[in-house]
Amino acid sequence: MIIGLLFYGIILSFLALFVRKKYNFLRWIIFSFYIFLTLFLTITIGKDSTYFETFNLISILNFDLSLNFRITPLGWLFTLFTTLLLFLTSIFSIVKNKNEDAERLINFFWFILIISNTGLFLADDLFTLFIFWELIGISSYFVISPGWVSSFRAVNYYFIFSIICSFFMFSGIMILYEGTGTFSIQKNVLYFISLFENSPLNAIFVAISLIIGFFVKSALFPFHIWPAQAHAKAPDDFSSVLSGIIIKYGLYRTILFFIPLFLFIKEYPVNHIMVNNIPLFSHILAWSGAITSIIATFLAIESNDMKKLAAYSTVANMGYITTALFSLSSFGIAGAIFHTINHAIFKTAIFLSIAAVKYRTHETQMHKLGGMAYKMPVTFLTFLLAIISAAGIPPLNGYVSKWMIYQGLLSSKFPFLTLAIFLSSTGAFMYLFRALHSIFLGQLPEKFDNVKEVPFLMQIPMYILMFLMVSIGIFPQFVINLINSVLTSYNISNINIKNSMIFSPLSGIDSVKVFLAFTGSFILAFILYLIGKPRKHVQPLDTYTAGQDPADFNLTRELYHFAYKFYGPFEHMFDSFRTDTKEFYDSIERKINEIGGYFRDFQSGSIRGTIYTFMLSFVLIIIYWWLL
Amino acid sequence: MELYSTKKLKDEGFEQILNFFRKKSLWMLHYCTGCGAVELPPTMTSRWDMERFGMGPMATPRQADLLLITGYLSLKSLKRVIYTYEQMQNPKWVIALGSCPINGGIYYDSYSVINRLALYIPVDLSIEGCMPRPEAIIEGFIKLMKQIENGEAVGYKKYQENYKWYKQNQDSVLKREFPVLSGEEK
Amino acid sequence: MNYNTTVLLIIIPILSSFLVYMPVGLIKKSFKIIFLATILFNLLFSLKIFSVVLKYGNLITIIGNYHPPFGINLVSSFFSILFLIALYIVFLISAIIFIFKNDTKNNQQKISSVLLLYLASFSEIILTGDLFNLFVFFEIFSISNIIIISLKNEKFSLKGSIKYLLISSIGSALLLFAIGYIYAILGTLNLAEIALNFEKISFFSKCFIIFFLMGSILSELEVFPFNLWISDSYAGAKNFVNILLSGISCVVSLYIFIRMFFTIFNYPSISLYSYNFPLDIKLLLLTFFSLSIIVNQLVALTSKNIKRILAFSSAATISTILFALTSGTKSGFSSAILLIISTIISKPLLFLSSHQITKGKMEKNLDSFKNGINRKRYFSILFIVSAIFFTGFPLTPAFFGKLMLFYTYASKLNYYTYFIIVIIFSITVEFFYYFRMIHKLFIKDETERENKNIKNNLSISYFVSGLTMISILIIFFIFPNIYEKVITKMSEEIFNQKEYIQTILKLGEK
Amino acid sequence: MMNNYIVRFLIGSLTSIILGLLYMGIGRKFIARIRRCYAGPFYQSFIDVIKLFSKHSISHHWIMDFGIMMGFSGIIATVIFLPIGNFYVFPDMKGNLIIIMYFMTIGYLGMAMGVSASGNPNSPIGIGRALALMIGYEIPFALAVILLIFANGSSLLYNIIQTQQGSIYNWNLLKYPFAFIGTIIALQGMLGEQPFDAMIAPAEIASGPMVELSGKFLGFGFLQHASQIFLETGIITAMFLGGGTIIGFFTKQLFLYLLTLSIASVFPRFRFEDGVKFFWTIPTSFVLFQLILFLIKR
Repeated sequence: MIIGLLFYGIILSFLALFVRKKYNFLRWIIFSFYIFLTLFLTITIGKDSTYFETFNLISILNFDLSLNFRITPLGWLFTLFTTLLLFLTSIFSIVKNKNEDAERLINFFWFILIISNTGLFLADDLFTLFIFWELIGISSYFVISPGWVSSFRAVNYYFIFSIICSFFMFSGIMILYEGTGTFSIQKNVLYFISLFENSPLNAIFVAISLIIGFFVKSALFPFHIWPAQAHAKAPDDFSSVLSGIIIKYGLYRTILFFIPLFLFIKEYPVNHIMVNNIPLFSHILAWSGAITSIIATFLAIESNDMKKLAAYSTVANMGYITTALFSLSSFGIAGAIFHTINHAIFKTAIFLSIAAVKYRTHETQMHKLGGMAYKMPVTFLTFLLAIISAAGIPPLNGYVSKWMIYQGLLSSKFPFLTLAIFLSSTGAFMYLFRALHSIFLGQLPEKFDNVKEVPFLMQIPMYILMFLMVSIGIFPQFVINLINSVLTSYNISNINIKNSMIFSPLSGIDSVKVFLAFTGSFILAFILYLIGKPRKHVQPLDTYTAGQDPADFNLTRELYHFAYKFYGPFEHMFDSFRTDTKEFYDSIERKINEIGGYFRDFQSGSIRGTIYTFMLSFVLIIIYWWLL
Repeated sequence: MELYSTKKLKDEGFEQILNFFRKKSLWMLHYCTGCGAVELPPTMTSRWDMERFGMGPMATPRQADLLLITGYLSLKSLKRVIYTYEQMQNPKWVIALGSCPINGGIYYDSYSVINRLALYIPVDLSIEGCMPRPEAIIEGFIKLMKQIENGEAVGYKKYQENYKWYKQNQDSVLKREFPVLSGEEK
Repeated sequence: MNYNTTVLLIIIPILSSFLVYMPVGLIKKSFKIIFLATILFNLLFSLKIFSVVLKYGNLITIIGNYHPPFGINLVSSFFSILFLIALYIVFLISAIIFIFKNDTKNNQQKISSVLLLYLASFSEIILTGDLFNLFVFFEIFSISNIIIISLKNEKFSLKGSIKYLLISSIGSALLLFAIGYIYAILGTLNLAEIALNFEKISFFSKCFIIFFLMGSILSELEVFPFNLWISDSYAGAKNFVNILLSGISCVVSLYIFIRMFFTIFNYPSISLYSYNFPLDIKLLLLTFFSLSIIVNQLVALTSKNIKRILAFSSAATISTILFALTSGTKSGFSSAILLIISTIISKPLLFLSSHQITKGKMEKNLDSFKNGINRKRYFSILFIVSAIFFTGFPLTPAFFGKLMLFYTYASKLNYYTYFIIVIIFSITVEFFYYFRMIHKLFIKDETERENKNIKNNLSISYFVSGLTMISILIIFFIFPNIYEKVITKMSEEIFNQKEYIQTILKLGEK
Repeated sequence: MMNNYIVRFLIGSLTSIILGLLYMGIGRKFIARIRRCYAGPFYQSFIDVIKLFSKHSISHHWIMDFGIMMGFSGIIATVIFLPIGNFYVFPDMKGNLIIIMYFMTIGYLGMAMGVSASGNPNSPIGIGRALALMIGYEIPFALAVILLIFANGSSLLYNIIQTQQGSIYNWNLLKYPFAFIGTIIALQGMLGEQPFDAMIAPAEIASGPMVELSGKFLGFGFLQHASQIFLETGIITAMFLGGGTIIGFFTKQLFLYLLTLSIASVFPRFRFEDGVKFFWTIPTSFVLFQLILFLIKR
């Protein structure tokens, strides 16, 4: 049935390609209908992991290659929330792409991306996993820059990184295949664990080949620059998919492989170096997550483009998730998975509201915007709720997962990791408020006076996302039960939860009571507000300017909006140790071009030159044989 | 029976009670216009300490109740004073120090100083002395507090009721009929 | 079992190439028909031979009743006949393009005779069982190559063809030298005979023979130090010549390499050992070919001219095929065959479609690809599909080739596995510049004013040939099990040298 | 069950407001005494608040009203989670430290949003400074919180108080003196007192965030600051001074507040990035030193 779904998707994608430009909303309706179909099927299939399906392709020599799928609790959970968010973004993009120039191309490759998304999560063997992994790499290349010169350079970083990591993974798979003889994930994972005993060299090679993929795809420390490039330049609605979903693939694969491995080592630490009873390697990974989150937070504080800011905040959140995941406590892993879901939800909300603002104002520089809240209330509310849950403030959903991450880290005694996470989450509050202020509050520039709210169809996903954020924030037990089923599949101890009251070794929270406390105090504040005398509305420019009437020194509302170097002095603190990793990668690229250029000129040399080289190289081979 | 009509009660009934609190915490806008400003620091600090009466300097007109015009007022600063006065919130009061705001004082015949402040903004109390000493200023504050308590200091209501008259006076002084520099359109 | 009529495959083309050249009136008008007739004959006849081979296994053609160890005889085994059929199809397509492209009126007659010679030479090379016969037709093959390249008589094509002339002459000199040496030692020129007692000769002469034989073919195989002629000849050659060059010349030289290494030297179990000069031939070849892969990919990355990019990318793929062959295992061999199949079916289409896309433009560099999707929609779709097929989109032959390649080198962790890094580098660079070209197609070129006067007359020949090639591609994509049985059969045949010698020589004694 | 929650909720919030204003009044008299003058009666801030609620006020947008209300309610919601002496509102969540630290940010976010909707550039400058300072003083405070959570294995303030009962010797103040010093300096930043009041600098940015707050909005600002004083001093008394009975708890709170005021009245103002540098070096090293001592000992 999954194969049918994927096949049907391919047919639909070609069908959508032939819809004429005039009715392009029809194309996008087919698109969102298909995602709805996948969503509907994932819900109806449910979590019975006995569902197995295969579709054999070819058997050369002793390879019998076939696409086979199985519903694992983890895969099912990831498919559910990714398809739900893709469905919401697709509703948003029906209207947005009405007069987008290359939208026929975006639609086609986005279709393939969705097919490979479901395929990747439900894949049962490494061969299918790799096929869909490479399909995602190729199709996201064309969606990020569908023939736009501006985003061409940006997409190169992403594309080269993902190709390198997918082929390193390929070599890792081959070594595992040599050992087990089949591609199925369960057998290979067990073999991978046993590999550390009998042939450590192989094991390390496979581990490295998988880890590179994880580092690249979830933008950890050395590779933390590509999201800022790719998300900032991608088409707006796709950047919400990019940072909500596509950045999670590396994480999914690592959970498959490394969590069972590290848990096994944790139980039987035969000859492994253990640092406060977790393997050293997972400790290093946890620290790489922490470092990434700190760096990404400080980069986000400095960025002035709103999409870059959101991209860096995604990198920071991926940092939290990695740290929590590799602290290997049950709360840590559950918190990491829950935070992946929450992060996907509120990040999609942030990016959709940014896309709405860009749809109306065609401007991404924050200091040129301002005062959008007065004109676009619904977008403002989504952005506000998304900011509150991104900063981890209680009534909404970001808080519950952050709280679980803290319980996980603190209960397994990681003082400095908790401090690093705390530093970056406070920093998160800084740049999130900067975005809220410079885009939505402050002064509305004159040129945006006639900005209207986005059409209703674009508001539907915003309402649903708001509802999701609030409901998961207040009643997290539904999502936690799903996560518990994932934990049992990796036989980690479950989180004991009694209808919205989560108990952890350190303390318990009841998010319903937290919400009640907040509403109660809000009612108290409202009563106090009514006691005071009624207030009077005033023009935006009627503010205290030390007695000088703004109109006198022709002060426009745009000049009056403070947003350009919001944390200027704060940024100067880090001037001494500011390294530009983007510069590093550009220098590598220049070096390669230089060498290539040298050989190219060498090729088109004179005729006499060719003969000399021919003879010389022939002699060289013989000398080389002599030395060998 | 009108005592129990809530609207009346709300207007007058509470006002007496609230006036008591307004009296006890008068916040002064720290806006020095003339030569009298130098008298204010001693009244604020430990020698005469006006904080005993719950009075303190406030940075913005939004937060302040009391506007002090300390000395002569030139046309340019009159424009700023009016703009600041309108930014302050009711109930608000104005105290004029020295003789210049009353009749122009020694600058009565200067081209740039206004002779009578009361024409432009309602003055609740003016304190005598070519820059009154801190004791006189505090004496003035206490007098103002008494007026507030028994509801006489209603300058802000006068300003609201015959705003047209005030506006006309202000325009007569501030609005420029003929362009000052030739060629500059009005 | 002997089957004497295969020699017709060679004689007919030679005969018709002289016939076509006659300045007689009748032929002047109908030379096209003769030209196409011979090609069709060859194709159909080779299909018939293929059916016979399937029934009886290897077929030997005795010429002049001189039994195998003496005289010239043709061996048509399963492996060689299939190669021949594939090359005939590519040749037919490029011939259709050549014939129905009606611009060079006058010397079409002369060119078709050269092409027929070209056809005869490469069919003989593939079928021959005799070393000297191989040398003779290898000479004819490179000469006809040179003539085709220099057709456009522009600066680049002349320069390229002269370079190619010089290099291939040195190469054939080396080959002649090696043949003389072998004849001196072994006294025979028959491939099977040489293979039989190649083990017995001394270590030094073995190395001598290997180096000189390899030296001659390397320039054809476009391995780095020897492929300096590519950049000018590909850039200067006509479009259908490029198809021929990329489709047939590389594959023929690959065939010679395989035939030599696997049947004559019996490569995997070659025993090259002596006390003071231990020669690990595998490591030597691996380092050599990986260097050539890296350099070819880098030059392809940095060059601007479309034809040059495609030329160097095909050079890099051939070095990857050689890289796979040197592993000497069955899976390495099957990955090489898969990559050869993907080169044969997608490379000609790449050249054809890129030529059509950049038809209107003056210089043929990357920017001329701009806005391709709107100008030439049909050919840009062809280009995209063939590029994706060539770089290894999942479930395409190239993808399975790469899969087997990784399996051969990555499965057992010995010091050969570090060469995998080279492969990953080459795949990344290849993906990069192919996708850069595809991306250029979609870029909207505002500057280009819509001049309506370019008559994009969609010449039927290009349309038809493009259609045939794309349909072959699609068939290979949808039914992967076509080449499944082929590969297994081929690898069995290549890997048992005994059976090859048995069929030829035993026939001789009986 | 529901109504005793409401009753406890009202008790908790009203005590925090009233006592907060009381501490402010006493604080003002204390500073006046330092400056050798007699500030108004101790109930002066009650009068100020009532006067403010009696004045008319202006607002630029409904977001400004919503923001100010949200700010105030955030702080009140946090106080509910603070165990005052042995009184607590929710039986099963007696002062969860991590909830308190995150709920405080609602107060900041609400005030910041309301104030930045006012359109006056001074207020976002003030808020920017406040947030930058926040990242400064959160580090030593978080370190102290981590230390205490490690020390008594539970992040509930109630349990931390239980461990400090009995004589004065087992107060955390004496067990972890350096952590206490670091937290006191962090408290200085949390309350926005003199060395770190770059955000309300009246001379530079016209009282920063409060520039456009008139009438009842300024009243909300006052109440928020009052309950913030009550909250922060309450947390630190619970953490270090073993919050004893109700009266003992209030006296310790007052003592802490007066301690910060005495520091405040003698110090000029830090530039806010120097403030952040200061926070990241001196108090953090104190608490870090204590943490390392604790880790070595354990």
